[in-house]
Formats: sequence, structure tokens, C-alpha cells
Amino acid sequence: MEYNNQNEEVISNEIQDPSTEKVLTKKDLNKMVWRSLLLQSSFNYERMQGGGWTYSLIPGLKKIHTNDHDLSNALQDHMQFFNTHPFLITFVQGVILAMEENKEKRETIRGIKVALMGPLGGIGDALFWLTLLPITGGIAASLSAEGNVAGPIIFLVAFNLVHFFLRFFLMHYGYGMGTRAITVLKEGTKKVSRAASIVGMMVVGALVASYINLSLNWTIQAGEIPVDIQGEVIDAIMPGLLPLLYTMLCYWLLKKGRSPLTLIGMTIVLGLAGSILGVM
Amino acid sequence: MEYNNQNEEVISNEIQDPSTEKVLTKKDLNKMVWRSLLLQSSFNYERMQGGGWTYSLIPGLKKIHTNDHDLSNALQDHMQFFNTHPFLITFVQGVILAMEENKEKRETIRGIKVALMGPLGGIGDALFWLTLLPITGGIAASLSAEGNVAGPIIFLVAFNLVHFFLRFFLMHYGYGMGTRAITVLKEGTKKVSRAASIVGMMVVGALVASYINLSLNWTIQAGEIPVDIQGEVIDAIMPGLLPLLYTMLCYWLLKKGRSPLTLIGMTIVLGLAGSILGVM
Amino acid sequence: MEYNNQNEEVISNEIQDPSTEKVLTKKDLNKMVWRSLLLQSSFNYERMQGGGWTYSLIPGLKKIHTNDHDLSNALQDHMQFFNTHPFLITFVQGVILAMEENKEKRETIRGIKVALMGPLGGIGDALFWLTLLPITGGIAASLSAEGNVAGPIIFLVAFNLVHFFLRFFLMHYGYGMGTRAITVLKEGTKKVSRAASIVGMMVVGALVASYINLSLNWTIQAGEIPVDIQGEVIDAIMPGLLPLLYTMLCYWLLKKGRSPLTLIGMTIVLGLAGSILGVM
Amino acid sequence: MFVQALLIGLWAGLAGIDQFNGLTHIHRPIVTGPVIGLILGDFTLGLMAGATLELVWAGMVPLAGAQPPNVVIGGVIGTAFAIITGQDPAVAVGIAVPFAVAAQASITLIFTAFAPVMHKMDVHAKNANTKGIDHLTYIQPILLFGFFFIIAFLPIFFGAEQAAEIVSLLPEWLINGLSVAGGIMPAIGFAMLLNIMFKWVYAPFFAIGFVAVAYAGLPILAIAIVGVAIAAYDYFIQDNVKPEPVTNTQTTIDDEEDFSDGI
Amino acid sequence: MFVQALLIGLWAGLAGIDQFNGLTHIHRPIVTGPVIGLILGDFTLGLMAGATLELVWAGMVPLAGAQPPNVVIGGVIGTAFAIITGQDPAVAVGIAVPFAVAAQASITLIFTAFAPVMHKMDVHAKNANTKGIDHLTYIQPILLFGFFFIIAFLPIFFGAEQAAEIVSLLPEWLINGLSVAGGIMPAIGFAMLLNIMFKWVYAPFFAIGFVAVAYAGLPILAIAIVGVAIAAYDYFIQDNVKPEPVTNTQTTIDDEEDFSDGI
Amino acid sequence: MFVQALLIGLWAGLAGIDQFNGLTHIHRPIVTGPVIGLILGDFTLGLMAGATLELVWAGMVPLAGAQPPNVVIGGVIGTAFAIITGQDPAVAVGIAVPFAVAAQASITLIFTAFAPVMHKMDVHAKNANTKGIDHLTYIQPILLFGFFFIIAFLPIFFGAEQAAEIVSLLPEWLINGLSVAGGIMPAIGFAMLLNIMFKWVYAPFFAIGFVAVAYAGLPILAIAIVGVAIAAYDYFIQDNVKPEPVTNTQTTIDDEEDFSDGI
Ligand SMILES: OC[C@H]1O[C@H](O)[C@@H](O)[C@@H](O)[C@@H]1O
Ligand SMILES: OC[C@H]1O[C@H](O)[C@@H](O)[C@@H](O)[C@@H]1O
Ligand SMILES: OC[C@H]1O[C@H](O)[C@@H](O)[C@@H](O)[C@@H]1O
Repeated sequence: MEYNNQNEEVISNEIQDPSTEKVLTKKDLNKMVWRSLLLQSSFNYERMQGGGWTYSLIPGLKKIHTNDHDLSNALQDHMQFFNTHPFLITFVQGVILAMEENKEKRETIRGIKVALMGPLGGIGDALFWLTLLPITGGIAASLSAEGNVAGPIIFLVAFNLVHFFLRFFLMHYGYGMGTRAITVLKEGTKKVSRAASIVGMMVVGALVASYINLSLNWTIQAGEIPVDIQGEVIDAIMPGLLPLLYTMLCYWLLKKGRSPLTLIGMTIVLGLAGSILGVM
Repeated sequence: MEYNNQNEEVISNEIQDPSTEKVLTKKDLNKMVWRSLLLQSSFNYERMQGGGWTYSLIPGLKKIHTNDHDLSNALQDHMQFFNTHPFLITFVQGVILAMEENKEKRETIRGIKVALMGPLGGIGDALFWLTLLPITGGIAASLSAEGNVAGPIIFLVAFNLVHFFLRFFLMHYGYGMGTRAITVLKEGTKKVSRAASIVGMMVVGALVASYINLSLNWTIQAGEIPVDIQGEVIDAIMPGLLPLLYTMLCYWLLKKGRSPLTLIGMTIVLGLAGSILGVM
Repeated sequence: MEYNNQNEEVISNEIQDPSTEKVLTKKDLNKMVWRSLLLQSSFNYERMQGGGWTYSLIPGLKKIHTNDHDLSNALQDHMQFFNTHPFLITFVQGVILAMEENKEKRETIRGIKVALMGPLGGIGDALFWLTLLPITGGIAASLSAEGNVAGPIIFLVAFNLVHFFLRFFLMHYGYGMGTRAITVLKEGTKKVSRAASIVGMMVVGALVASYINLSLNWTIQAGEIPVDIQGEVIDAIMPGLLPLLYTMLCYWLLKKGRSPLTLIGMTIVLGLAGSILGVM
Repeated sequence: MFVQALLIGLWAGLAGIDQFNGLTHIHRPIVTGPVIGLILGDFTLGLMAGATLELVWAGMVPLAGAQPPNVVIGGVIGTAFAIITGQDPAVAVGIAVPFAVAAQASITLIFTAFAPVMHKMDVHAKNANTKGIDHLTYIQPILLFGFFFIIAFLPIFFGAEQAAEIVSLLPEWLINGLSVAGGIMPAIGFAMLLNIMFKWVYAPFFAIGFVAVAYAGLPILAIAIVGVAIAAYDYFIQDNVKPEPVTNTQTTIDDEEDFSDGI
Repeated sequence: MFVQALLIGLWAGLAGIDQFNGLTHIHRPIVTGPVIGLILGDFTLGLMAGATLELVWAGMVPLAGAQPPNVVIGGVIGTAFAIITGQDPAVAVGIAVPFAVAAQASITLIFTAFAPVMHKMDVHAKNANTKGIDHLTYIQPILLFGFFFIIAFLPIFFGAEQAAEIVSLLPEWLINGLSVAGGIMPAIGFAMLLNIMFKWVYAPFFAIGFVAVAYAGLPILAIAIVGVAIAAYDYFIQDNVKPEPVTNTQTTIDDEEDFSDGI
Repeated sequence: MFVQALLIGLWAGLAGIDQFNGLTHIHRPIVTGPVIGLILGDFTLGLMAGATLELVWAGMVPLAGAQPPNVVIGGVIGTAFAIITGQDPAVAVGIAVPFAVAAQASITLIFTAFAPVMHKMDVHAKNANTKGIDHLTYIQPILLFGFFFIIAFLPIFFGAEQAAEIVSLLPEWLINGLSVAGGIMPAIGFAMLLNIMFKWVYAPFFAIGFVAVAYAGLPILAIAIVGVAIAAYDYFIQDNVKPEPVTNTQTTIDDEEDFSDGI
């Protein structure tokens, strides 16, 4: 059962302090709910909410991993690409914190995290951005339009009641669920980490095809025949080809030891070039 | 290979009389063809043809299971949800009777039954309701329209030739096929019942998404913004969400010991409420 | 692990001379590139490029299989249905020649060959027939239209630069890739041939549904009701039903010992009959 | 008129049974037309009205239990009114349709309300009482006979307007509500099926079947084919990976032990 | 006007933070409208302009990080100009939109340019320096405050035309190019994730997830469900095929050995 | 005219070979145009007619063996008539198309009728007679040469009307029937392939590939990707579940035995 894994050194799976005491209190969890408000504080197109997500977990991680080596591993792991709906974030926090506390393998934690973020992003967008917001906003607007000052007040109260209730409730609910799930899955950590990785990798594959916006807006005029490079050529070969290739290129460059900063520079140059040439 | 199965007691898998003699005669099969005409005699939206299906099998089951315990088990099992095209029913009868006669595990019989009913329903509808009927009816109508009395006669003769030929032919064909299949699959009954269950469960999953008609017809008017709850919210989260949730609710209530009659009451109340409120 | 395989005798898997020396030189490969120009020389609707494909491999196969039994096996195997884009053919040649040289199991070679031909056919059509050709042709046409003799010259040069570069490059690239892949996969030849067969069979299944053009163009006029047999009946049962059934019929006849020539005759009769009756 | 209405009612009752049981299709307008014609004394007109109505109902068939406007009532009342009022069959369609729609609603209602009878049957099944099941089986056909008799008899006997008034007494919300409930009802059947079939090991297949319809819109046959493919694959690999029978080794060891003992 | 412009700038700055952090939604026009109204002395007009603008921006929300025309700037400038120029709120929309679009572009730019900060964070993460992460976290909100302050202050203080000119100084190709780069950027994030997660055994699942979106267009939730189904199946079969614990046999043999020794 | 018709015929023959063998694309109208121009003494007009016809045939390429109206005959006859009749190239298209369609039908016919030759090849393959295969390989190109020669020569030599009459002698039902047969023919090829490849263990994959195209309409590449994913998964799990090598245990036992013996 030896899968040749050359990445093991990137973030070590080894846990120096494997003791699994319950150290998080309700107060700790609530503190991290407040921190979750800064989820998008470091938003950027490379890792999206990765920074804010790590920030939101810090009090818990510090308490769980008293060993600096383990803490560093956890922080580095969480710093990776992350994106979900900001109102459902505390559910993910809860689940993940329960797993961290239980000193699950980093691989498992990562798999679950990635597996949750994708679907919750879509669900949250449907529920809150495209439903709750227009409904509360619409009702309030019809009041405001008649000069009724209740409009904005009702809006803020109704919207944030849901908002903050969810944040707190989901943190504790997620934490409880995570704790229970762990007991069930306890036995075979190797198998659980494999299952988590399977779902996680499927979601990453799906995200590559749906999150990366890379297509050519380029029609070659061959004499009188117009050839739409994206629509007629690339998509005929494989839809999503460019995002896939670019991701593979980045992956390959990282493997070759190039720093992510180089990749960012490369990407910006590509974007500017595409823009100047008018093909993107 | 211990799958924690809490349902074992619902319909016991145990067979008290495992002797597998060939007891069904051609005459028995033909008798059950005639009974199959009452397949929809107890049609209802909870189990659809479940009652008529059981009715159609009774002579065979009685002969096969001389032991009352086994007979009761078989009857209870067949009384569950069943629906297929009424002209193809005898094929399913044939196959299932061969399996019953061979004292296959109830799990296997159930899996095969469910796996057959779904596809044959669709195929039969296409072949008979949407093809044979319009063709014979159309030809007859063009005769009748000219006052030719041959119209209805030709219709009845042609239609029922196909109809009754199929009923008898498929019963014996199905029985023969079932008998042959059994010999092939003999060896590993555990593995066969697993295979049957896999297909059966996939078909049930598919039927939940396609047979249950539960959607909201509800547009919230938030001030000036109309929000279509089904189309814009529920479907954006997951198409088929309501049918799935309602099925899970019913399942959970059954597990909690609620009787199916309670569920029917609940469903009717829900339907009436939805109708009165104008949201369903 | 005994899968009852009655076909083993069709083309024997056994290799009489299993020595795996590297006998192909660059010159041999180049010779076969030139031969690949006749890939479609025996094009026909039964095996498409099967004959030309075999022709293109002959120098290599002869050098690899000095034993007549093995050579005969290889030739018979390659003579089967084959179709891909003519410009990408040398890549398949390269890979397959490396495998032949390494005396891989015929099953594995066949699986890989079939798995490659389908996707490369689609990719090649998109890249060369639907992109390179219209672009070079379009540019040339706009020159020619002004009476500029450069039109055809530029067309031939540009088009064939790509064309012949690809032929030669892909042969050596494919051969190299094949050689490397083999070293990796060396260990478990049984497992590798299984993997190759899985992909191959999926592609064949897909090709049956997409390559065979068999549908009815037949509308029954039942009195005043028109019934479109293909669209309303067959497709409602299963799209691709006729191609599948016809393939299964042919397969069954072959098993029964009928010669492919009989099948061709049958097919032509079917086509003519369908044409005369006006239903195909 | 009474005798004729009575005869028509009887025919409608029979046809009503045939629509769901027997399915010889004497219930289609093409047959019902001339029969009503005979009863009302104008066979040819009945024949022709039947033809017209047959075409109107072509393709209106019950798929997966969903009821279209009722073909029996449509055929019977359509033909009868065509003959009685001497109107063109095409006009008779207009009169027939509201009754057919009302019958559609009522049958949906009957099929919804009939669910509890199943639970009587369950008890008989538990007790291996096949006679009991047989008897319960005959209830619905009799009910259908009565129902169709009345729905056909009334409008012929009282005239369409009066009958339409009676029909319209059924409150809209009730009919609609019950039909909604009927649409949801199969959930109970599936829940009961799951109650027997469900094991966690099979849950993944349920999920895949569900997703394949809900998201990808595949028809059931496609899902069954894929299901069989998956089941077969699973069947074969379980074969492949069967661990080497350890008993063998065990035996060797036992032999060993015996041997050592023997020293 | 300076004080008012200043106050408006301050409010815009706060709202700008709230749009991404906190998300209490005080940044929506429905709230911003009356606040600007208060500042400019016409509360009711602000209230009504806010209502109009709220409806304009309904549904314009950032999905998966993609920025719509900025609602904060749209709300602030739209309301302010409606009050200042005494125009109908509907007209104010026309003035607000170009600024909102410019702000959209600029935020896309900020989010693109902010990627390198992550690498600072990486270093802190490596050193388990949580204070460092905390501090870096506060940078972007402050930046957003400044940015929104300026974008709101200038056009109020100088008047729309002058401000529009300043805005138009940003070269089109740069803004477009950076936004294109922003769209591609997640590839880097995924590559880094893969750098940690990728093993060849999991590659098949990556491929299936990709194909399911690229070819079949399934939404992420459907893929996650199928993923869980596959993972569960895999989990269960690995269970099934677990080879008999050999340790057992081993033990027997060891015992054996001891026993033999004992002789 | 004879010499010119002869030269044109020869060129058409060469181009006809090139269309399927060699594929240097000298057969496209862009090249054929000026060549015919040279032969008929008006190079420039040929050049321009070639350009027009090239555009007409852009995108008309043979995909998966399906023949579009023949580009060689279209190009040759189109250009020739443009020059001979002095018509505008656009008009020449109208004359060229029926011939191109007739050629399309005839080639489909040739490719249908050519199947039996494969069975000769099979015999040679069985006998490892590569020379035999080589020789059979040259038949079709020669045939194509002759065919294209005639189809191009006749209408130039006799004039379009006479030639069209000859062409129209081919009965419609025959051409159509053979083309239908050609469309079905690959079934035989697949059946033969299955005859070699088929094992029941692989049937599930055939089914999945079929369903994926027939129902979901996925392109072959998507299916190949999923196929590779499945194969890789299967490869890896077969690895995982490989039962512990029993040989090991066996060895221990053997040692044991030796040891016991040694006592
Ligand atoms: O769809 C299968 C089947 O479902 C129900 O039983 C009825 O609607 C039948 O008419 C139909 O054939
Ligand atoms: O799509 C999920 C999520 O993605 C990004 O984080 C932002 O655009 C959020 O507004 C959105 O909810
Ligand atoms: O589709 C692949 C391939 O199929 C056939 O061999 C011919 O039609 C080629 O032109 C085509 O490229």
C-alpha cells in the first residue's frame, strides 16, 4: 500500500504531539465566530479566503497544538486555497476544529475541508445572496420608497438576525457533528483519510473547471473565413482545456521549485499581454 | 463483512423451508396471467400497483411456500411499492416466480423486482401507450370516420392480439429466463443479492427523483422584486431536493415507529395546506 | 481469476518468441512514417483504416516478430477495425511499435490501440480539418482572389510544414513515450492488460453509439395520426438502440461461425431494402 | 330517457373498470362511440363521434400513474351529447371536456384516498391470509363501476347544465389539494421500500441514481444499465480480490502442531 | 461642502470594509441612502434614493469572488448626486453606474495585487508566528477604507465631471488585463493545493470531477454527492476485501516456535 | 479539347488519390484551380475560381469517414466550366455541385464495396504474407485514380449536359441504399473487434461507454478520460487489496518443518 508520494515533505503528515485532549471551550468557539467576520480580510485571487480562514482559526489552533512544529504545519495547511460562502464558514470551522482537536491526519482534515467548501459555497450563494438579501432588501425598499424609516431598520435587523444566528449556531453544530463523526470513523484513520481525499480531489477537479476564468476571445480572420479559436477549436478539443493546462503548468512549475510569486508575476504578464493583444 | 443492518427484523431474510422443488406447472403460470389483469385493481399513490401485483402472484406463492411463515414473508415483501407497465408485468412475474421457487434470498428477489420495474415501465409506455395505441386507434378512427363498422372491430382485435399474446408469452419467457439465470448465478448467493441490491437501490434513487411530484409554485413578492422560491432558490440548491427530503422524512418517521397511515394523513394535510395557501 | 473466455482461440495471446530486444532503428521508424501516408489506402466502411494501418506497420512488425506465428498473430490483430485522424496516426504507431517490440500481450496492445484511436480522431478533426485547413485555405483564398499566385504556394507550404512535421515528430515521440511507459508498467502485465482493456472497451461502446449510422426515417400514418417510428418510439425506448442491436446481431452471427462477408452481404441487402421501402 | 341513461351508465361503469383492469380497451371512444350510438339509436353517428373523440384522446394516456382528462367519460358523454343534441361531434368535445377533467380529478382523489386500504392488505399479508387479499382486491373495481356509472348517468338523465352544476359543487381547493397529495404520496411507498432495502453499504448507489435523474435528467433505463454495469463490476472484483483461502495455511499449521505433538 | 464630503468619505470607507468584512450589510443602498441623506440634510430623499438603488443592485452580488459593479460606490454617489442636484433618483443611477464600474475594476485589481501578501503569511505560518498573521490580516481592510474614502470623497468634493476625468485616467488595457489575470489566478491556488494533496492514486477522482463540470456542466454539489458516494463505496469494499489478519497466523506460528523450543 | 480533357482527367486522378492517400492537399480547389487554369490557358481565372471554390468547400471535410460532396470533382469541374463557358466562378459552383454530389455517392459506394478486400487481407495476415498485404494496398488508389479520371474527363469532353445525363443514369435507390449500408457497416467492424476483445468482465465498461454517448451525448475524449480514471482506480485498488503474500507464511512454516526435523 505504498503510493509513491513525493509531496510528503511539503507539509509533513507527522504529528509530534498526538495527545487528543478536549481543550476547546464554548468560549473559544465563540471567539472564533467573531474572528470569522474577517474571513475575507485577505481576499485575493490566488487563495481567495485562505488567509482569513487561517486567521479565524488561530485561537483554536494555538490551544490545540501547543507544539510549535504541529502548529506550523496546521497553519501552513490552512493557508492554502479556500473559498466558501461567508455565512456558512463557521460550520466548516466547527467540523475542522473538532478534527484538529482529535489530531486527525492532515490529509484527512484537508480532504474534508476541500470537500465542504465547494458545495457550501454554491448553497450559500443560492440561499443568502440570491434569496435572503433580495427578499429583505425588497421588502425594505418598498417601505423606504414610501418614506418609511422602518425600511432600513427592518432590513438590518431581519438580515442580521439570520446572519448572526447562523454564525453562532453553525459553529457549535459543526463542532458537535465533527466530534460525533470522528468517534464513528475512529477505527481506520488510513481509510478515512483516503475517503476524504477522494471527495476532496473530485471537488478540486470540479473547481478547476468552474472557478478559473481563462478563455480566448479571439477570432482569426482567415481571408473571408472567421475562425473562433475558443468556440470552434479549443472547445471542440475539450471544454475547460485552458484552465486545466494552466493549472498543470503552475503545478509543474511549483514542482520545479518556482515560487508562487513567480507564478503570480507570470499570470499578471499573461493577463496584460492577453488584454493588450485583445485576445482575452 | 458485517454491515450494521437494523432492518433485518422488518422482513426476515430467513427461510424456514428451503427446499427448492419445481412445483409450478404451465397451468399455474397461465392462471397467474389471468390474475395479472387485476394488476391495477388496488392502484393508489402510496404503493401504486403493489397490491395488485401481490394478488397476481398468490396462486404461485401459495404453492411454493407451503410454510406459513415463508408465505407471510413473501406476501409482505411483494406488498411494497411496485409500478411498471401493465402489459409487461407477466415478464416480471415469470422471473420472480422462478426465483421464489428457487427460494432465493428475499433481498435478491426484491432487488431484481425493483431493478426490472423501473425500466420496463418506461419501455412499455413508449411501446404500447405511445405507439401501439395511437397506431391501432388512428387506423380504426379513419375507418370509423367513414362510417365503416370495421373500425372498432379491427381496433379491438389488433390491439388485444398483441396485448394477450404478450401477457402469455412473457410469463413463460420470463419464467424460463429466471430459471436459467438462477442456475448461472447459483454459486454465490451473497454476491448475487448484493448485485441485485445495487441495481435496485439505484433505481429507487432514480424513482425518488422522477416519480414524486413535489414542488412549490410560490413566488414571493418582496416589494417589487419577485422571488420564485422553487425555480430560483430550491432548484439552485439542488433539483429534486423536496422529493428527497420528504422521502427521508417519511423514512425517518417509519424508523421512529410511526405507522404508514400517519404518513398518509400527514401527506394529505400537507397537500390540502399547500393547496389552500396556494403555494403548491 | 478465471474469466470464462471463449475467444482466446480467435487470436492467440501466446507469444512463441518472447525475447524483447530493441530492434527498431530511427530509420525503420521513418520508413513507417512514409508508409503511414497510405493509411486510408484500403478505406472501407467495415474496418475503415484497418488495412492501411496494418500496411503502415509491416516493416516494424517483420523486424520484431521474426517468428512467423507471432507475426501472423500481430498482423491479424492489427487488421481489425481502426480509425483515427490521419495526421496523428504516427503517434499511435510509435506507441504501439514500442509495445510490440517489448512483446506486450496482444490484449494490452489492442486495448491501448483502441483507447487511443477514438479520442485522437476527434481531436485531430477539430485541429486539422476544422482549424488548420480553413485557416490556411482561407488566407490563401484571399490572396488568390486578388490574382496573387502566392495563394496556392503559401497554402501548400504552410499546411504541409505542419503536416509532415507532425508525422515525423509524433512517430518518434510516441515511440519514446511507449518505451518509457512500458518500463513503468512492466511489473504487472496482467493488471496492465486489464486496464488497457477497460479503456478500450469503453471507447468501443462509445464508438458503437456514435459511428454507426442506423436510424429509421419512417413515419407511419395511422389514419390522421402520424407516428414517427424513430423519434417517438425507438428513441423513447433507448437512443442508439438500433446500432447496438445490429452490432450485437453481427457479433452473434460471427460467434455462430458466419463469415464477415455474409454480414457485409446482409448489410447491403438491408441498406437497399431500407432504401427501396423508403424507411431508412 | 331513463332506460337509455341507465344503459349508458352501465356501459360507462364497465368501461371504467376496463380502463384500469383488464385493459382490453373497450373503454376507448372508438368502441364506446358506436356502443352509445346503438343505445341512443344512431349507430353511425356514434361511430363517427367515437372516431373524432379517439383522435382527441390520442396520446392522452396515464404515464407513471398520472391521470389525463378521463377518456371514458370524455368518450361517453361526448358521443351521447353529439347524438342527443344533434351537434357536430367536434362541438361535443367542448361539452365532454369539463366532465372528463372533473372525472380526472375524482380518480386522482380515489387513488389518493385508497392508500389506507393497503394497510389492511398488509395485515392480511402478515397473516398469510391470501383470501383476505383477494377480497380487498375487488373493492376498487366495484367502486370504479359505481363512480363511472353515476358520472355518466347524471348528465344524460338531468341534462348537461344541471349535471355541470352538481359537478362544480366539489370545492376546487379540495380537489387540487388531494391531487397535490397524490403527487407526493409515492414518497411514502419509497420510504417503506427503503425501510426494508436500505443498508448503509447501498446508500452510495441510491445517491448516484438520484443525482443521475435530478441533475443529469437521465431516463430510468439508462440508470438501470449503468446500475447493472456497476453491479457486475463489483461482482467481478469481489471475485478477483477474494483473499487466498487462509484455511489452507491454517491446516498446514494444524498438521504441524499434530506433528510436533507426535514427537 | 468639505465637511460633508469628508463625512460621506468616512461612511463610504466603513461601508467598504463591511462589504467584505463583517457583512452586516450596512453597505447596501437601503442603509447608505438615509445615512447620506442625513449628512446632506435631506433624510427622506436619501431614504427614497436608497430604495431605488437597492432595487437596481438586487441580485448584483459577488459569486465565487467575481465582482459586480460596486454597490457601495453606486449607493453613496447615486444618493449624494440625487440630493445635491435635486434630480430624480432614477437619473442618479446613470451618474452612479460609471463610478460603480470603475470601483469594480479597482477592487478586482486590489484582489489581484494582494496575492503576494499571502506569501508573507506563508512565512509567518511556517514560523508558527500567529501574531504576524494577525497583523497582516488588518492590512486589506485599512486599504479598502482608504480606497473607498477617496473614491467617494473626490466626486462629491470636486463634482462629478472632474472626478470622472480622474477616473478615466486609468488605462483600459491595464484594468482589463489585471481583471483577466485575476480570473486566471485561482489556478495558482489550485496548483498549490495539488502540490500538497496530489497523489497518483487520487488522480482519477480529479479527472472525474473535472470532466463532470467541463463536459456535463454539473454543479459542485452534484459532484460532491457523487464523490461521497464513490468514497463510501471505496471505503466499504476495502473493508470487504481486507485480507484475513495474517498476524493471527503469525502468532500461531510464534507459539509453535516457542512450543518447539520448549521441547 | 481531347488533350485538355485528358490532362484534366489525369490531374483529377492524382488529386483523387491525394484526397485519401498522402493528404498533401494538392486536391483542394485552391491548388486545383490554377492547375486547371494552366491546362485551359487562363491561369488567373483558374486561380480566382479556385479561391471561390475553396471557400465553398471550407469546413466540408470527411469526419469519421462520412463523405461530403466531393471537393476534388467540385474543384476540377467548377474551375473548368468557369473557364470554358466564361462564366463567373460563382455560377460555376452551381454546375459543379451536382457532379460533386454524384462523386460523393460513388465514393461512399466504393468504400462500401471495398469491404470484401479486407477478407483477402485477413488471409494474407493469417499466413504472415506481408507482400500480399502490400499488393492489395495499392488496389484502391489505382481504382480511385481511374474513377476520378473518368468523372473529370467525361463532362469536359462531352460537355456538362451530356455528362449530367450519364450521371443521372445511376438509380437513386441504389446509391441511397449503398450509402445507408455504408453507414451501418462499421457495426461489422465493431462486432469483429468485440469477437476478439469481449470478455464478460469487461462488458460493464462497454455499457458505460455506450450509455455515455447514447444518452448523455458526451464526446469520445470525455469518455476516454473517464475510462482512464476508472481503469486507474481499478488498477490501484487491485493493488491495495492484494492479499498479503502467503509465501512468506509458507516459508516460515517450511522453516518450522525443517527445524522440527532437526530435533
Ligand atoms: O409508467 C408505468 C405505468 O405507470 C402506472 O402504472 C400507469 O400509469 C400505467 O399506465 C403506466 O404504464
Ligand atoms: O461563491 C462563494 C463565495 O465566493 C467568494 O468568497 C465571494 O464571492 C462570496 O461572496 C461568495 O459567497
Ligand atoms: O474522424 C477521424 C477520421 O475518420 C476517417 O478516417 C476520415 O473521415 C478522416 O478524415 C477523419 O479524420
